[in-house]
Amino acid sequence: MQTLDDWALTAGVFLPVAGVILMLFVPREREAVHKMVALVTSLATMAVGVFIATRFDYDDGNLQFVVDRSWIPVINSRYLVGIDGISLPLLLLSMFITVLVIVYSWDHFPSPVNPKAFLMLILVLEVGMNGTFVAQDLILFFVFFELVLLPMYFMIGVWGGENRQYASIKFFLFTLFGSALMILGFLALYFLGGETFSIPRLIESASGAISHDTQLWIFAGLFMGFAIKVPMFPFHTWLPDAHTEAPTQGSVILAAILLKLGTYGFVRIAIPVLPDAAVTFAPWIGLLAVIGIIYGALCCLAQTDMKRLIAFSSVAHMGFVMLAIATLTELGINAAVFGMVAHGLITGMLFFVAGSIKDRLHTLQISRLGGLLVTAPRMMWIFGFCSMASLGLPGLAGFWGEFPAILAAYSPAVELSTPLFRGYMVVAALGTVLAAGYLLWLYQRAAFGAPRDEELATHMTDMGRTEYLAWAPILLLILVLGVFPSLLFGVTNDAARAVVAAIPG
Amino acid sequence: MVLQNAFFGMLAALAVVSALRVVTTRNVVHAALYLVMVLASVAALFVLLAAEFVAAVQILVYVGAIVVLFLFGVMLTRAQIGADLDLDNGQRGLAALVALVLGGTLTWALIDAFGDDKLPELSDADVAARGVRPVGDAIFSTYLVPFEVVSILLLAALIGAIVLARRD
Amino acid sequence: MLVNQFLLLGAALFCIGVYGVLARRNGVLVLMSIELILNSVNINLIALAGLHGNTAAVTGQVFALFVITVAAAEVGVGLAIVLLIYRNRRSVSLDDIDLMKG
Amino acid sequence: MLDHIWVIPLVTFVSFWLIIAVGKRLPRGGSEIGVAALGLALVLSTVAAVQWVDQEKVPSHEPAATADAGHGAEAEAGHGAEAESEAGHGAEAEAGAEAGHGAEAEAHPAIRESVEHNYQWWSSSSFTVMVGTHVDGVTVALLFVVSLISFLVHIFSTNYMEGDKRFTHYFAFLSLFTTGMYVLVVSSTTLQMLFGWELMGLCSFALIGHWWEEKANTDAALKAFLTTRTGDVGLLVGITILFWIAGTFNIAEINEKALAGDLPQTALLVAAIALFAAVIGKSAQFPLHTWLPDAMAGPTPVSALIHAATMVVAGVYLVIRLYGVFWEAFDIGAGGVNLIAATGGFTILMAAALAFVQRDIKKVLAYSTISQLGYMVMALGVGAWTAALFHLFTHAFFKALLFLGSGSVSHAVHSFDMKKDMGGLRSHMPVTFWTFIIGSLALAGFFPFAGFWSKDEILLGAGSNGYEFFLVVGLVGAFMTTMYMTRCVYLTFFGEYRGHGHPHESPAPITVPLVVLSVFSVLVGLINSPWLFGGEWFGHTVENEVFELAGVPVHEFSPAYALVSTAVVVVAFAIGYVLWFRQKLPSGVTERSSIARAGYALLANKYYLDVLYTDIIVGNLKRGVAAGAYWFNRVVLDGIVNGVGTTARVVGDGVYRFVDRGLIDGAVNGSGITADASGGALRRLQTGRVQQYGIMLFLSAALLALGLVIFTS
Amino acid sequence: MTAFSTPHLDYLAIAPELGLTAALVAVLLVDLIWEDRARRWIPTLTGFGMLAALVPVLVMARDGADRVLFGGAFVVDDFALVNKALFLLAAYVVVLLSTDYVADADVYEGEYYLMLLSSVLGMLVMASARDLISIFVALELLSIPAYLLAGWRKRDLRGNEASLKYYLLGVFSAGVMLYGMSLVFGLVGSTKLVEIGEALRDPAGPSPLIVIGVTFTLVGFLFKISAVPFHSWAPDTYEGAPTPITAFLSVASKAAGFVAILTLVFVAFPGRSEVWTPMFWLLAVLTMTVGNLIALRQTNVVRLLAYSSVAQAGFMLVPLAVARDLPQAQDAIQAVVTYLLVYAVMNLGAFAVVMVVAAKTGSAERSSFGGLFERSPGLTVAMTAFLFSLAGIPPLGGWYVKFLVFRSLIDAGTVAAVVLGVIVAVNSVIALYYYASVAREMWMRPAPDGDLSPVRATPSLAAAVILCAGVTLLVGVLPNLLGHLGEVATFALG
Repeated sequence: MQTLDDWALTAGVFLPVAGVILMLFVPREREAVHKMVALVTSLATMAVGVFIATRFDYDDGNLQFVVDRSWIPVINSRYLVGIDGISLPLLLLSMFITVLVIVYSWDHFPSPVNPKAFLMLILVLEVGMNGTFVAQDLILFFVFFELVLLPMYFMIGVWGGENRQYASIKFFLFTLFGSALMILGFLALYFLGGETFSIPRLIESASGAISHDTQLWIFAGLFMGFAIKVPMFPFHTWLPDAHTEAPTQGSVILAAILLKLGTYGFVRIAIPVLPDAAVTFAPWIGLLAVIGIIYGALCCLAQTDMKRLIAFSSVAHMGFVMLAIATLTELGINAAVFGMVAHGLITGMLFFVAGSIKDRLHTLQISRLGGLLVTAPRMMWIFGFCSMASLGLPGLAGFWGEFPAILAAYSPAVELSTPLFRGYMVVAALGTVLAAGYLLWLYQRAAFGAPRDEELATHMTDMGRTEYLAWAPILLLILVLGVFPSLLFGVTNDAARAVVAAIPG
Repeated sequence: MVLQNAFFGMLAALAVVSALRVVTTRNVVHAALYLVMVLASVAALFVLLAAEFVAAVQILVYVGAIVVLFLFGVMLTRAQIGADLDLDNGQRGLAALVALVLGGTLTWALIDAFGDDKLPELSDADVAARGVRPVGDAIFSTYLVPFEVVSILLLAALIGAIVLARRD
Repeated sequence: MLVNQFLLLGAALFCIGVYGVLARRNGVLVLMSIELILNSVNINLIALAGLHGNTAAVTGQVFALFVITVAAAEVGVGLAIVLLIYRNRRSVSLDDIDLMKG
Repeated sequence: MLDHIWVIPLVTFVSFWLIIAVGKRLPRGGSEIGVAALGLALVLSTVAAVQWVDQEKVPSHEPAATADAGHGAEAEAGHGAEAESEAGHGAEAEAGAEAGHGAEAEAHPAIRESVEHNYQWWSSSSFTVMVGTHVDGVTVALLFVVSLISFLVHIFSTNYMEGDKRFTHYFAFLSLFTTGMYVLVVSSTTLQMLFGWELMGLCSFALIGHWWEEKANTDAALKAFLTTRTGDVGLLVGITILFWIAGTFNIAEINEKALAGDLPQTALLVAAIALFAAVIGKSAQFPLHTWLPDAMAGPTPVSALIHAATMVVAGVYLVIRLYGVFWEAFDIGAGGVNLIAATGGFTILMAAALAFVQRDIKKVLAYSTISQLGYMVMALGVGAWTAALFHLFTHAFFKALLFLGSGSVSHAVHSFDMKKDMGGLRSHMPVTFWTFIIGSLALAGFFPFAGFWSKDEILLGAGSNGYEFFLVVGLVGAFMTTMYMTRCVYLTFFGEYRGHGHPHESPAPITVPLVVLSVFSVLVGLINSPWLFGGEWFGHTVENEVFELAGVPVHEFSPAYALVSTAVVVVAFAIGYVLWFRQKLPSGVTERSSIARAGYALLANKYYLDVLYTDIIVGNLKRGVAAGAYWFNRVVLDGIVNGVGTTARVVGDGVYRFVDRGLIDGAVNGSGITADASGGALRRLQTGRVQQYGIMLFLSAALLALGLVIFTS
Repeated sequence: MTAFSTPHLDYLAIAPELGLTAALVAVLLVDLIWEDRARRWIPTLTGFGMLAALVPVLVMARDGADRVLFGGAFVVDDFALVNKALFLLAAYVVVLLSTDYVADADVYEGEYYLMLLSSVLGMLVMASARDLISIFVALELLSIPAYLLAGWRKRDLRGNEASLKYYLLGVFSAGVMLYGMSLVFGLVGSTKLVEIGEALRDPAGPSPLIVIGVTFTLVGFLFKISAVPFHSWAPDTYEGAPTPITAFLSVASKAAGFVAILTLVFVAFPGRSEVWTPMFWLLAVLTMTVGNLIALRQTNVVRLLAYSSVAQAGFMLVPLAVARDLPQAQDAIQAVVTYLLVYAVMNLGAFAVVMVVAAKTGSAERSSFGGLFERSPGLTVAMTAFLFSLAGIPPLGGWYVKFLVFRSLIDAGTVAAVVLGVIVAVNSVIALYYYASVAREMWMRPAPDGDLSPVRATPSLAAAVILCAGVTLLVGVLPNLLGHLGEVATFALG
């Protein structure tokens, strides 16, 4: 078992590579083979994830499944992987979403149809995503963090909508800029924090070794890298474009996993390694977060395109996650991780539905929709369900992303200004109203009434088999997590405590 | 000493004036001939500095080979043998400015560095120790690698120049 | 004799050479100006070598010899290129050569 | 049953899924499942109620089982059946148990010990969040009334909604809605209440928008959801604050601590105000009441269930449940005036006035509901806790009756417009007519109908607890209520029939619930009469720990109040009779008097609040602020560097191409343009002339050397 | 007057150079004797010559001993070995690139490889040269054949122009360099770099003449690496020269320039860092910024790669801008050498793909790359890998060297270094834009003229592409492979 444990994470990360290599040698014309290979690979990866989940010790807040091998001795960087309660849910989410995206792809290949390339990109993406969640070495983290850029760039750029080239390069440049500053921060940590890239060791040594002023600079670098990825206001402008133009699968992965890399970076690296700087930055992060909540919601109200609206809603939702993180409390971190998973599932689902509508109608102009509940009742029921989840209806997963964030904001870490955060709390709570507003308004315009464009309505059909297959697990999970939040809180709790261990209160 | 200085003054003046004519004359062939004057003056200066072998090589290689090469070049490119108004381009002013900036900088730095430093007086032994033989020894021991490299360089330049220049 | 007599002469030749290579339009004349620059280097080498004793003086001479040799090769190659261009364009004016820019 | 009260919400929840899953394939479209489930729930609720009544009362001053002396016992009792609590509850219980509270001087009757079960939901190292059930008199009363009315509404709907294309969905949502209400009622924690609360909001949204083909209906649904959700911000904030100051979500504990004075007063006040905002939203109090009349767009049974009997009273229920918090925060015991009473009182009059100008029978009832909710809120504000609950209880019956009656009418005339399509229906629909009359009498508060008893208690409480002003308000409200109901009854059932076709009495599934409800409307008030069942039976049954701990004053039935209120009602009826039945309405009063005209306009336009909300606030959000924010997004944020780029455009010849390709917005674009333009400018250095390159080379070398010389010296 | 003493020769130490000379002679003779019949064997012979010369390099690398010849004028240390291997392998790839290109073009074939071999020989010598004369001569040996090769397509006016510009500016800069060397030599009295290094360790500030000497000496090599403002030849020459030669210039020749700069800076001028650190700082900023900005505007991929190579030189200069004296400077050397290695691989790969495409479409304009993904997915993926590797995106090799650059900056930790770091970050973003523009053309734009026939590489080009792509990816995932070489590339001092 020990051997299996040692290899589990590595397998969970790199198994998709095997699929990619296999597909490389299969001629492009044999689409069925490609689909099977991709599905089997992703399922196998998921199986590894399940194995990890069963072997995981949920009462241990430390890293588990740790593997520490030499990687780049020249720069003292090691292949150091491991997971704790924060990584595990996100890792599983990533594996899970990948499987579903591949299932969904079965008969939803975007034009130009090229299953081989498309599926290979998805698998490569999975490597990057899974890797980011298990990496415990800054350089390893960085490599995985960046690994997702290329596949996503091509996914948007090749298979995206009309404005895809612009959107893809914008996404790419934005994130690259952030990560360039981030790597500067990593290096500063290395040199000032004890000549190591190991995150656990830096957590022990860095904050003691680095002066507060320097910490601030380093944190600023990391902040840029992560905040752009989240994305936080005002670094969000790439997101609506990327989401709007990306193919459905791209949007789903982007929303469900990629945005989480940024918030995960805060939780995994920025805060535990630089707790003092985090305390200084937290009010500002909180401010940007609540601005994001309101701003994203307001922008949603102004949208005319369904996907773009959902994209802006991501800005708002990630604002809740960031607000939770900014409280620097255990509850906040728990809430943030829950928020990440919930947002991943819910917004991913919303994008799935939006994609399926676009697939049939070739437009998502809200003004041209309407009456979809007549033409595709099941799909719109699901959309309504997800809207409700997204606006934070208790009993569904979204609630546990929002409410604990609000709860945490009332009582932030002791070194933070309580009145300030209580102000944030109220603003965030107001954001929930706006969320209800734009989502229901969208639902009203898209689903209710009579079809506004009769010709368009004839193209609308209800759900197909792969849609059922791909969506049902997500819907179920949204409900289950909403009713049994301890499924997730129980996992994250110990690790969350470790994240803010160095922060008083 | 005075004699040396007088010689130096004469040669230097000759070199500078000829050099100026090289870059200003309107006749290509004249320019080549002025170049000969410069090279010869410099060779003479080498003698003043007790580097007779270098002086000899200077005459042989430069005057004997290079200038002849230039003259061939002038002929082969059918340059006007007489005065040619079109020898300069439009950026003489700028070129002069660059030269002056460079000259000013160098002059200032040289004076700053060496001021009134004198060249050492050489004994006969010194002269002998700087003669052909030690030079030869040096070339074939310490500088053997550069020497061999230069030989290949000449071979390559020769072949390459022929390839490019030949009419085919 | 002062060191600077020679060095300043070298600097002067250098600058004149620089002026020549920049202001002359005719390719052959540019090559000639290059020789002025190389000569100034040789003057420097020989003159300065004398300051540091006999070994250094020998080294200086050797250096100068290499410079002369390489200069010969360079001129040969340069003339070959100029000839090549002349053959293709019937001109040795450097001003005309600007097919590629930007 | 009391220990397993969770079965009740489970029944309807399962029913919801069953209807969704197989409803369409059943002969009655799933309605049979709903009816059966509600029947079962009604039985279970009744069993629970009976069990509760059978419970032994615990004398309030009996020494507690624990060693705590004196008042500690009350705290223990207030905490409920802590011995039965599950893991993790211990810590909270200890904290709660320490709180003692000085009992009011006057002796309280004994109360029954509430039954509470808590289970760990999720935990963090610093705290544990519990989930559980709490059963006391309030709970069983609510359970009973909810179950009964929901059951009747189900039956009513089987006929009323017959042939509807979303018949199955309708019943599914009814089940889900009932689940939500049950969850709210049985929850032991604030957090759980939030679940039920929002679940009802969702179902209300779905049911108001049931006929979503019409935009007006969906607008109403949206409005209802968003308005209540605006109030819910307060609920979120309030729950949060209470959680942090009391350290728990447990309602009983929060009440104990609040009443023990353990909580910081300011925070408590803020929390109470925040919670009250939620109450205002959900229970349609001024100024967030506007959604309720619009919500009449939903099917009439829905209005009866959700917008009369159950969901709208959730706010009132919240105050009843967390009365300790409100009592302490607003110092209700002190008399005078407070936010709750003022809001309730104002709402009574405002809504009653509006009810006069409606043509739509359901709108009349809607405003009436608002007005009656105002009574309940005011009752809570004046310290008449039992009265509020009792009014909630009775109102549920007669208002549901009235709504269903109006449904029956509309079933016959296919309209809700009293002035255009009704009149003279009394002969066509006798059952409906008589039941409606009973409901109206109950609402107006004629002796001995249900409304009389509960309203009388409210007035008594206001008068006795130092809130004399609100006594007057209550009387005026009663006066107005009687008048507008007189108008409503006249317009609907008397005079000439103005509609089309021949209206007929509705079938049994519709009339039977009407009859049942009218029986309740007549009788249910008696259970709290001073002369029956040992006197104020209802009050003694529902009184719980909060009531006791807070020391809510109890007052003897006062014939004086009863007489005054009866007189007011009779006078009002008399005036109304003259005005409408005898057509003595000063015709043309609005033409002749500008004040009257303005008043009418104000009322007809619902005080212009909707204009304020819809056009000004929402409209501006959509068009103004949101568009502004979006504009800010695109123009300012995206444009910062864009501006730089714009100026730089002249520099590069290729920039236009760049712009044409659509790269306009975005900070990145702007810098892209700048970069591109500078690239274009720099390209010009690359002239292609070798000697210019030479100049660059030599000059750079010279300047570099010179610069470094200067730099290093 | 001492008698002439025959210098002791360690033949193993000069075996790479000897091997290459032998190959050179062999090519000459084969071409001379068999003329046309041997034509197709000459590239093979040249390639084998390169690989054969690699053998002694590897032998010495295993041995590990530093070999000092000619009183320190010629040193074979790890630094030299790593770089010799780099030159030989890069040259080998260039031979692969050249094989079909030269055979198809109407040019002198045997002489072409002769020139190539001579130039590489000059580079090998450069790697070991530790005195001014050797460096000078090596520079000329690697340059002069390159000048000629640039104009090898004699009838092509652009080729002529490329050759002339390269030649003239090369000679100009050589003049400046020689002047600088004469000053350095004149002030110190020795041409041996080690001795110069000791003599220049003057605690007092440098005299202006030393500054000028150091600066001018370095100018010759800044020209070679095409640092702005000495870069102006590069785009024109790259565009006009035969594409394999462009690849050669942008990789091997640039590497040779860097090798010389590293040698001079860390052996001859380590004590004068106050002169060269600000210089390199300024030049690094200028080079990457100007290179990147102009590259944004290029539509010809070769020219784009030319400016990209200018910009890349800027990145490579960065570690020097913050380097300190040895032995701390080892990080800077490591960064630059590793960068050179990785850069060589990815840039050669990119040029190989350009050659394949240009051979098919007859143009290296960006538009002729349109729709390449449909026409030749493998080639497209490889080119994408090269481009994004150049941009520094993990997991492609380029990220590691960019990382090393950042690392050297943060290690220095000064304000100037951090400012430079931010500039580098911004430049990485700009660079990504134009690299991505080529990728975009290949993946997202239609093929020109709707021609969808597949693009196929000749065997030698395919070999080059596969080799480079494999290494690019491998190094990205396991950077230690080349990182280790960079780490061990130390100078033998003393």
